[in-house]
Amino acid sequence: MRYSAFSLAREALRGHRDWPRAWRSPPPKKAYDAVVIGGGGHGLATAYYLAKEHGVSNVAVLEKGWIGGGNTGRNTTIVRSNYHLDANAHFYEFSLKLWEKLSQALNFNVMYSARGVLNLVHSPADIDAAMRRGNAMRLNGIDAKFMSREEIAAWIPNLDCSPHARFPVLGGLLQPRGGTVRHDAVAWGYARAADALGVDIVERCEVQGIRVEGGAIAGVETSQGFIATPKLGIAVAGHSSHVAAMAGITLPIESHVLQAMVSEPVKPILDTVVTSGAVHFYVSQSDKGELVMGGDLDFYNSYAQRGNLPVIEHVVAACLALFPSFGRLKLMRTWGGIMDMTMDGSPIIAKLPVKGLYMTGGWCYGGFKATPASGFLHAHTIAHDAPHPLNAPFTLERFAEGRMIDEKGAGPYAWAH
Amino acid sequence: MQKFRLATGGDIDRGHPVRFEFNGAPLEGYRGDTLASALLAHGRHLVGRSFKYHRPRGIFSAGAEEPSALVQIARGARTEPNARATVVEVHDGLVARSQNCWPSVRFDLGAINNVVSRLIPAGFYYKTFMWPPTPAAWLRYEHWIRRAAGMGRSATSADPDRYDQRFAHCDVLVVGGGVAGLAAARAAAGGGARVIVCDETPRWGGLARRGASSVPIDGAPRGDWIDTCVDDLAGAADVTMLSRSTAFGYYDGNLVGAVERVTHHLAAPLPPFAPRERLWLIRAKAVVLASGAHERGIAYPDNDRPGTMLLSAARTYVERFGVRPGTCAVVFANHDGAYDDALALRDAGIEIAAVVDPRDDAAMAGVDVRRARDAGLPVHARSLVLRAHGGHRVHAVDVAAREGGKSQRIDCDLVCVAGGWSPAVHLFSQARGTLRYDEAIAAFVPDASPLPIVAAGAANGCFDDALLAADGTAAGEAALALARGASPSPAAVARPPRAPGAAPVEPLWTVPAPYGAKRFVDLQNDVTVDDVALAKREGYQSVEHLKRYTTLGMGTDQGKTSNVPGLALMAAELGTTIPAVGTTTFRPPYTPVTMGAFPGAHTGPHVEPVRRSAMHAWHASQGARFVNAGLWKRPHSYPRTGESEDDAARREAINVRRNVGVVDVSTLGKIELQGRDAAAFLNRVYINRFDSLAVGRCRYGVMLRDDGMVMDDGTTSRLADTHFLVTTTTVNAVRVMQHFEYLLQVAWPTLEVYATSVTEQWSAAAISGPRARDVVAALVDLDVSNAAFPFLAVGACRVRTADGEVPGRLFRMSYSGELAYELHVPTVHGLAAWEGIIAAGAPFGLMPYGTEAMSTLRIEKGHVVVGAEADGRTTADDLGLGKLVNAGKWCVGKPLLGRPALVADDRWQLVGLTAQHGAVMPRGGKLVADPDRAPPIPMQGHITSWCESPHVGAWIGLALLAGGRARHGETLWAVSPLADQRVRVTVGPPAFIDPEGTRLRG
Amino acid sequence: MADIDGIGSTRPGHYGAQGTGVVLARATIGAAWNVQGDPRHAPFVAAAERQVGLAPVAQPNACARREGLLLLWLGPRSWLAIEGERTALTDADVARDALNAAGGALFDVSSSRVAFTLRGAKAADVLASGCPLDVDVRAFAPGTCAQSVFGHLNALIYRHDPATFTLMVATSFAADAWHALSVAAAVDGYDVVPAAPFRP
Amino acid sequence: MMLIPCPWCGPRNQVEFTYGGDATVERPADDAPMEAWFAYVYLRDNPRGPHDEWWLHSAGCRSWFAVRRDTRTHDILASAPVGEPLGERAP
Ligand SMILES: Cc1cc2nc3c(=O)[nH]c(=O)nc-3n(C[C@H](O)[C@H](O)[C@H](O)COP(=O)(O)OP(=O)(O)OC[C@H]3O[C@@H](n4cnc5c(N)ncnc54)[C@H](O)[C@@H]3O)c2cc1C
Ligand SMILES: NC(=O)c1ccc[n+]([C@@H]2O[C@H](COP(=O)([O-])OP(=O)(O)OC[C@H]3O[C@@H](n4cnc5c(N)ncnc54)[C@H](O)[C@@H]3O)[C@@H](O)[C@H]2O)c1
Ligand SMILES: Cc1cc2nc3c(=O)[nH]c(=O)nc-3n(C[C@H](O)[C@H](O)[C@H](O)COP(=O)(O)O)c2cc1C
Ligand SMILES: [Zn+2]
Repeated sequence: MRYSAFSLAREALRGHRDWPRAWRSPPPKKAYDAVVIGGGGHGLATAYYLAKEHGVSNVAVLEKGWIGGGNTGRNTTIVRSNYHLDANAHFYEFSLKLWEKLSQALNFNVMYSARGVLNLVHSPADIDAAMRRGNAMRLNGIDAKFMSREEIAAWIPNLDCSPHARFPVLGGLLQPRGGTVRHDAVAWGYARAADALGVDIVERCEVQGIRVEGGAIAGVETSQGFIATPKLGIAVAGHSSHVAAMAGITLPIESHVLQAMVSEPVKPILDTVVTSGAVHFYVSQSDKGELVMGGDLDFYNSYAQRGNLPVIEHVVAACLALFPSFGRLKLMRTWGGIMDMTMDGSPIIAKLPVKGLYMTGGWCYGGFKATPASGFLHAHTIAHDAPHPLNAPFTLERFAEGRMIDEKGAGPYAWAH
Repeated sequence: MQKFRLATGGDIDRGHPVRFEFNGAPLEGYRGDTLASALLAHGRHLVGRSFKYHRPRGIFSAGAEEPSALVQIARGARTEPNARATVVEVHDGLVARSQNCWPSVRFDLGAINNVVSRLIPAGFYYKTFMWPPTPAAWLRYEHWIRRAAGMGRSATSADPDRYDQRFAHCDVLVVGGGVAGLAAARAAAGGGARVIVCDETPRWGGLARRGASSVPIDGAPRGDWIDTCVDDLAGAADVTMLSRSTAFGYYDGNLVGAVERVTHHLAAPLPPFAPRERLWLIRAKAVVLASGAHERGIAYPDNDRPGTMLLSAARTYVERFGVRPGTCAVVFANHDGAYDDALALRDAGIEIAAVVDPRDDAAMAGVDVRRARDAGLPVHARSLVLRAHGGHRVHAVDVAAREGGKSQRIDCDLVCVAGGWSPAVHLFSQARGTLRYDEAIAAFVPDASPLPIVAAGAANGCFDDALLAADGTAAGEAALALARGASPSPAAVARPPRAPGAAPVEPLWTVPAPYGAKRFVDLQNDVTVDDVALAKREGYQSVEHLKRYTTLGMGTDQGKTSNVPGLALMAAELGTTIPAVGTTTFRPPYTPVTMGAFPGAHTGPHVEPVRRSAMHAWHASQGARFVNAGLWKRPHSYPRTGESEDDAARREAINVRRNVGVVDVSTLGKIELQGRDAAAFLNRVYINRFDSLAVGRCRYGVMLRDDGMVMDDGTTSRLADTHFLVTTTTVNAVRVMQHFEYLLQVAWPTLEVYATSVTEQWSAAAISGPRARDVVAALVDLDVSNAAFPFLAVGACRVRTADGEVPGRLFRMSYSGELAYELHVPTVHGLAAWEGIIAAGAPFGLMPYGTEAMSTLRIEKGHVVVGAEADGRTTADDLGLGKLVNAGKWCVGKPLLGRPALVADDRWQLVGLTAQHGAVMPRGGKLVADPDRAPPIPMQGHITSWCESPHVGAWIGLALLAGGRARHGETLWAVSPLADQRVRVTVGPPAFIDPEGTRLRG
Repeated sequence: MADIDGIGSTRPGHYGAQGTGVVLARATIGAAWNVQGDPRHAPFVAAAERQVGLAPVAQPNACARREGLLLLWLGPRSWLAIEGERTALTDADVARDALNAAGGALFDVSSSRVAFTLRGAKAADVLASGCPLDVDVRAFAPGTCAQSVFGHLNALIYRHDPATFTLMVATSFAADAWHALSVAAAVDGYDVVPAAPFRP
Repeated sequence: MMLIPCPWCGPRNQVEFTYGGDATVERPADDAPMEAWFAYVYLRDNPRGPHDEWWLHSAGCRSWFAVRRDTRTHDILASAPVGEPLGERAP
C-alpha cells in the first residue's frame, strides 16, 4: 500500500487495520543470485539498488539481529558532503543528492532535514583549513559558505560567541544542504522498498562462515543453514574484520566504540547542526526535541556497543562550553556503536580478493550519510563485478599502493581519524 | 487551604509551612513535601499535558519513575524543564509551571492533536509529508512538528550554578536505602568493609518508611528498625551515606556514577559555596543493588485521566506525606499485595468504592484479601475496569465482569492501579547481568552477572516484607565476599526469596476496548495498546522495533512503568511468551542527569586547561592578542593603540627584517636524551643523520610516521657527547615524546637511551634580525661573533637579568631567515630573561613579535610548518626535503616510502606563489587552470600558508601543487569561491628571501 | 559556570565558606633532578646515590627522604630528586656526566613542576575532587607518592601525613591547577598562606 | 571507566593511560621487505574477544606495557611489562 496523507486518512477510518507489513519475514531460500550480509542501511540499500538499478532481485539480506540495529540505528544522523579530498567530495555529494530524493524514491518519509551543518572554527589555523575545504567543495560543485562570528551569533543565539571563550568562535563553514535524516526510517524505508522489489530480508540470521570453492564464493553458512550464492556483499560496519576473516581476508580496520547521547526533549532551541573539531563535539536537535550529541571515540578497540564516562564527561563539557545555557538540561540516554575505523579514515567499497566477494565498510564516524551512495555503488560493483568511477578510489589495495584517502592526515592509526 | 491534608501522619513537618507557586498561583505546603504531594494536598491533579496528544495529565507515581507529572521549575537562567513533580522537594520560593501546553494547562490548543489522533497513529510521519517532493517542503512541515513536540523549555542564558565532582572508593556500594539496602549496608559494614550507601530520596527507609506496617523487622517495628539501622551506619567510621544521590550508571571496572543533588531542596539564599550537584565517581569492589521495584499500570480506555495513579503511590501520599489524593477511590489490582495498600487508603479516610480484580475468587487467597473483605471493601472478582470518565479529573469508571455483560458505572475521584511490580534491574543489566522472567511476579528479575554485583530486596524480586531484611543481609554478606575476592558466580546471586504459598500475580496488561478508545501503555509518549498492535501488524515486531516505531519507553522516564506492559502486549499479539520477546537495553542514566554535573568545574573557560608560558603576564600587559596553539595561549601580535592586529603583525615582521625582534618560543616541545645510544637512536628516528653532529652544534631534522609521511620537525642539539636536546613543534610535543618512549621501550629496548620532556623546564625566546647579535652580546657571557659562535652553534651561557645572572643555553638558528639566536633559560627565570632581552634590545629597536609575524617571516623564507604544508599526507620529498633522507641509513618510515603512489611525478609538491598585480592572495585558495569551467573544476593544488609580504611587496604564499617543482615560472589561478576571489599567481621556488642563506650565516 | 568572587586568588587570606577545611600554599622548589637508569645495575645505583645523596628505591611509588631532600619514584627506571632550598642538589652537569658514565642519566628539571601543599581535614576531599586515586591512608600511605591526574592535569602527589599532601603539576598549568584546587576547597572554606620552600 | 592494571603502579583509572593499539603485530626488521612493513602498519586481526594491546601509563610511570583485554566486555584479563609474556590471569 502506498503511503500518503490520503492512505493515512482512509486507514484512520478503518481503524488502521489494513496496513500491510512493511517488509515480509520470509525463511531464507536455499540459493540466491546475490546475498548481502548486514541489515543496516548499507546492506538494505545495496539490495534495493541491486533490484532497482540492475534488475537483480533474487537477493537476500541476512541480518543477525533486527534490521537497523547496528550503527544505522544508533548514529547521530548527520548528513553532509563537506569533504576536502576529491574522492570523498564526489562520493558524499552523490550521496547527498540521493538523500534529497530518497523519501519519494522509497515512498517512506526519511525526514531529510536540510537544516545546515555548521563547522565552527576557533583558531586562525582552523580558518585556513575550513577555507581550503570550503573552496574545494565549491569547486567540486558543492554548496558551502563561510560565516563570520557575527553572522553565527545572530543565527544561533545560544552559542557562546564571546571572544573570551576558551575556544572562541571565529567563524564557521556552513553547508546549507547538510542536515539530518531520521536514522530508523532509513533502514525501514529501504527494507520496505527492497522487499517490494522481491528482496528477502531475513532477520535473526547470522552469517557464521563463508564458503569459498575454487577461489570463488559458493555461499554462506548461517544460523539458519547454508545459503548458496555466487555473489556476496559484506555490509556489516563494525564487524567487517570479523566477516572478512571468514573468507581469509585481513583488513586495515579496527573496531572502536563511539558513543552518542541524548538530552531530555525540549521545545526547539537549536535549528541547525553544530560541530566543532577543536572541542570534538557535534550536536543537533531531533524533531522530538532531544539534543543529539556526540564526540570522540573511546580510543580502544571495542565490540561492546557501550563506552565509558570520560567521553561522556568530555562531550557534555564541550556542549556546555559552546552552549552554556544547556547546563540545566538533563542527559536522558547514552549508548555506543561499533565503528569500523580504517587506517586512513575513508571507506572501502570494493571487490575483495576472492571472486564474487565485495564489501562496503570502513565507515568510521561517517557512514550514515553515505548510506544511499554506498548502497548504490556497492550494488553497481556487485552487478558489474567492477567499481563505478565514484567508488574506484575506495579500494582495499590503496594502502599498499600508497593511495590513502586521508582526509584528516592522521596517518595509519585507526583511532586517530 | 490544604484541603486534602490529613491532620496527622507522614514525614512532613507541619510546623514548617513553605510557600511556592504553581502556574502563577501561590500555594502552601510543608517541609518534607514533594511538589506532587503539596499539589495533591490542594486537590490538584492536573499538572501537565502529554507529549503527542496534549492530553491532560496528572500525578501517576510518587517517585523517580514518574511519566506524567513533568513541570518547568524556576525562571530565567535557572529554569529547568521536565522536572518530575514527584521528586521535586518544595521549598520557599519554588516556582513551577505546567509545560507543553498553550495558553494554559486547562485549555491547551495543542489538544487538537487528540481530536485528530486517529490520523496520527504510531509512525504516521513515515507515511506522509512527502509532498511536494522537495527538501524545502519537509523543512516546513518539520517546523510545525518540532514546535508541537518537545516538552519543557531550555534556559536561554548561561547556567549560573556550580557543579562539583568527587572520586570515591569503597569495598561495597549499596544502591538504595530501603530496608534491603540498609540491611545490606549494615551487614557489609559489620564485616569490616568500607561502605557507601546512596539513595536518591531525602529519607532513608524506602517504601517501608511509609506508615506503620504490621510486619516487624527483626522483631522491631519497621520505623524503629530503620532508625536504628541508619544511626548505626551513620555512626560507623567506614560508612558514607549519600542521600539525594542517584546511582545512574554502572561502568567498566565497577565504577558507578552517582549524582548528589546538594541544594535543589533549599530555599534562597543558598549556602554560598555549595555546588548545585555533585557527581560521584564511585569505584566499588562490589555492589549491592537494592533499588526496589516500580509498580506498573493497566491499560484501559482513558487510563490517563488525572486522578489515576499507582496504588502504591496513593498509599505513599497518604502515609508519607499525610495527603489524601482523593476522597473516593476505585482500586484496579491483579495481585494480593494490593489489598494491604487498599486498606491503608481506607484507614486514611478514603472511601474505597470498589476493588476490581480480574482474578477468580479462588486465586484471591491471600490474608490481605480476606482482611479487605472482612473490612467490608467492595471487592469485584473476575472484573475489569473498562474505561474511565472525566476530563481534567477522573469522575467515574465503568466496571464489568471479565466475561462481558453490562458494565456498571462507579463514581470516584481517584483510580488506583496496581498491575504488579517490575524490579528496578537497570544497574544490574548495565553490569552485564542477565535477567530472568519470573512468572510468579510477572516481571524480569536479576539472574546472574559476571561482575561483582548482587541484587537485594524488591530489586531482587523479593516482595515479601517479612523476608526483606534477611535478603538484604544475605546480599551484603555476599557482596563483602565478592569484595574480598570471591569470584562472581550465579550462586552468589540470591534467588528471590519468597514465602511459601505466596499467590502469583495474574498478569493483566490491558482490557478489551472499542476502536478509538485510548488505552495508554506509555503515558509520557502517548503510546497506546493500538499502537502496539499496529506495530505488530506492520512488522515492527522485534521489541527494539516496537520501541523505535512507537517510541515506547523512550521518554524521560525511560519506560519504568511501561516497558514490561508494552512488551507483554507485543507477546500477546504475537502469541508468544514475554521472555521470548525480551526487554530493550537498559542504558545509563537510570534517571536523567543534569548536564552541568558531568563536567563539574571543567567547563566554560576551564573546559580544557590553559598552558601559559612564564612570559604570559608580560604579553598580556603589552596588549598581546592570544591564539590557541594546542593548549597553549600564544601572542598573535601586539597591537598598539589604534593599530589593527594585521597592522601590528606587519610592523613586527618588518622590524625583524630591519632591526631585531623577539618572539616567545617557550611552547616548542623539548625533549632531552642521554645515554650511550642517544645518537644512534636519533639516526633511526630522523630521516637525516645525527651521529655526525658535533658537540656544541645543532641541526634541523625531520621525522616520519611509520607510513612514510612527515610527522614532525625541529632542531636537535648535541649538548654533550651523550646528551642531546630535541625540539618539536608546539602541537606535537606530547605525541613525539610518546613516540620516542614507544620506540625505546617496545621496539628497541636494547638501546641505552633515556628521555625526558623538558618543555616546562626551559623558557625560550628567539631573537632575530640584523641587529640580533648586538642584543645577544649585551645579554650573555659568550663571544657571539660569527667566528666564535657560527650558524648552528650551541653553547651554555650565563644570562644577565634583573634577577642577576642566570644559566642559559644559546642556539644560533633561524626560522625567520635572519641572523638569529634562540635563548633558553630555566622557566623560573623566564620572565626575568625576557625582560632582560627587551631592555637589552631597546637601543637596537627591538620589538616583540607574535605568531602572525613569525608566520610571515617563515613564509618569506619558505620554511614549512607541520600542520599546514606537512598536512599528514606529505612526504619529505613533497616538501622539498627529500635530500635530507639519508641514503646510507635506515629510519622510521623509510620502508614504506617506496610505494608507487608516493614516488609518482604528479605528487603535490611545495612551491612558492606570488600574486600578480598586487592582488590579495585568497585564504585557503585552490589552484586551478581554468576557473570558468563548470564545476567540478579540477584542482591542481592549494595554498597552505600565505601572507602579505613586506619583503616581497606582494601577497605571497606557499602551496602544494601537482608536480610543482617542475612548474616554476608557470602562471595559475588561485581561487576562493567562498570569498569570491580569483587571482593570477606565479609559481616559483618556496624561498622568497635570501635563498642562499647569507643573512642567517652573517 | 561563573567563577566565584575571590576564589582562585593567590593572596594569603581566608576564602570560601566559613571554617577552614584546608590550608593551601604554593611550595617553592629549589632544585629538582630527574634521575634515570636501571635499578638492577649496581654502578648506576651507586653513582646516583653519590650524586643525589639518596639511593633510588625500586619499589613503585616509594620515596627516600633525607633532611630537606626527597627522592620520589617516577617509574621503573626514573626518579625525581627534589628539594625546596638548593643545598644538596648543586651541579647538574657534573652529576649528569657521572651518571652517564655509569649507564644512567640525569636531567635538570628544577623548573618543570610547581608544587602546592594541601593541609587539613578536607585535604583528601579536595584532592578527590579531581584525582581518581584512592586517598584513604590504607591505600596511600604517608611518605609515599603517586602519579595520576588532577582534573585534566597530570599530577605527582606526595603524602606527608594523613592530612597533608603536596600536588605537583607542570609549570605552565600552575594557574589552572590553583584554580581547580581553590574551587574544590571553597565548599568547606580554605586559607591561603604564603609560599614556602618545599619540605618533605 | 576501566581499571587498568599497570604492572608497576597497580590498577589505575583509564584516564591515566594512552592507548597504543595492537600488540600482536610484530615490528619487522629494518630490512624486511615492504610487504612485511605494510602488514605491520596497516593490517589488523581486530579480534572480537581477547585482544593484546599496548597501553602507556602516560599520567603515571610512563611505561608502555601490554594488556590482554576482551573487546566484547572490556574485561581485562592480564597485563605485563614489555618483554614479559601475558599470563592468563589478572595481575
Ligand atoms: C554514535 C555514532 C554516531 C554516528 N554519527 C554519524 C553521523 O552523524 N553521520 C554519519 O554519517 N555517520 C555516523 N555514524 C556512522 C554510521 O552510523 C555508520 O557508518 C552507518 O550507519 C553504517 O551503516 P551500515 O549499514 O554499514 O552498518 P550497520 O547499521 O551497523 O549495519 C550492519 C549490520 O550488520 C549486521 N551484522 C554484523 N555481522 C553480521 C553477521 N555475521 N551476519 C549477519 N549480520 C551481521 C549487524 O547486526 C548490523 O545490523 C555514527 C556512528 C555511531 C556509532
Ligand atoms: N506489595 C508488594 O507487592 C510489593 C512489591 C514490591 C515492593 N514492595 C515494597 O517495596 C519495599 C521493598 O524494599 P526495598 O528495600 O527492596 O526497596 P525500597 O523501594 O524500599 O527502597 C529502594 C530505595 O532505592 C532507592 N533507589 C532506587 N534506585 C536508586 C538509584 N539508582 N540510586 C539511588 N537510589 C535508588 C529508592 O529511592 C528507594 O528509596 C518494601 O517496603 C515492600 O513492601 C511491595
Ligand atoms: C538520533 C537518535 C535519537 C534518539 N532519541 C532517543 C530518545 O528520544 N529517547 C530514547 O530513549 N532514546 C533515544 N535514542 C537512543 C535509543 O534509545 C538507543 O539507545 C539507541 O538507538 C541505541 O540502541 P540500544 O541502546 O538499544 O543499544 C536515540 C537514538 C538516536 C540515534
Ligand atoms: Zn604505571
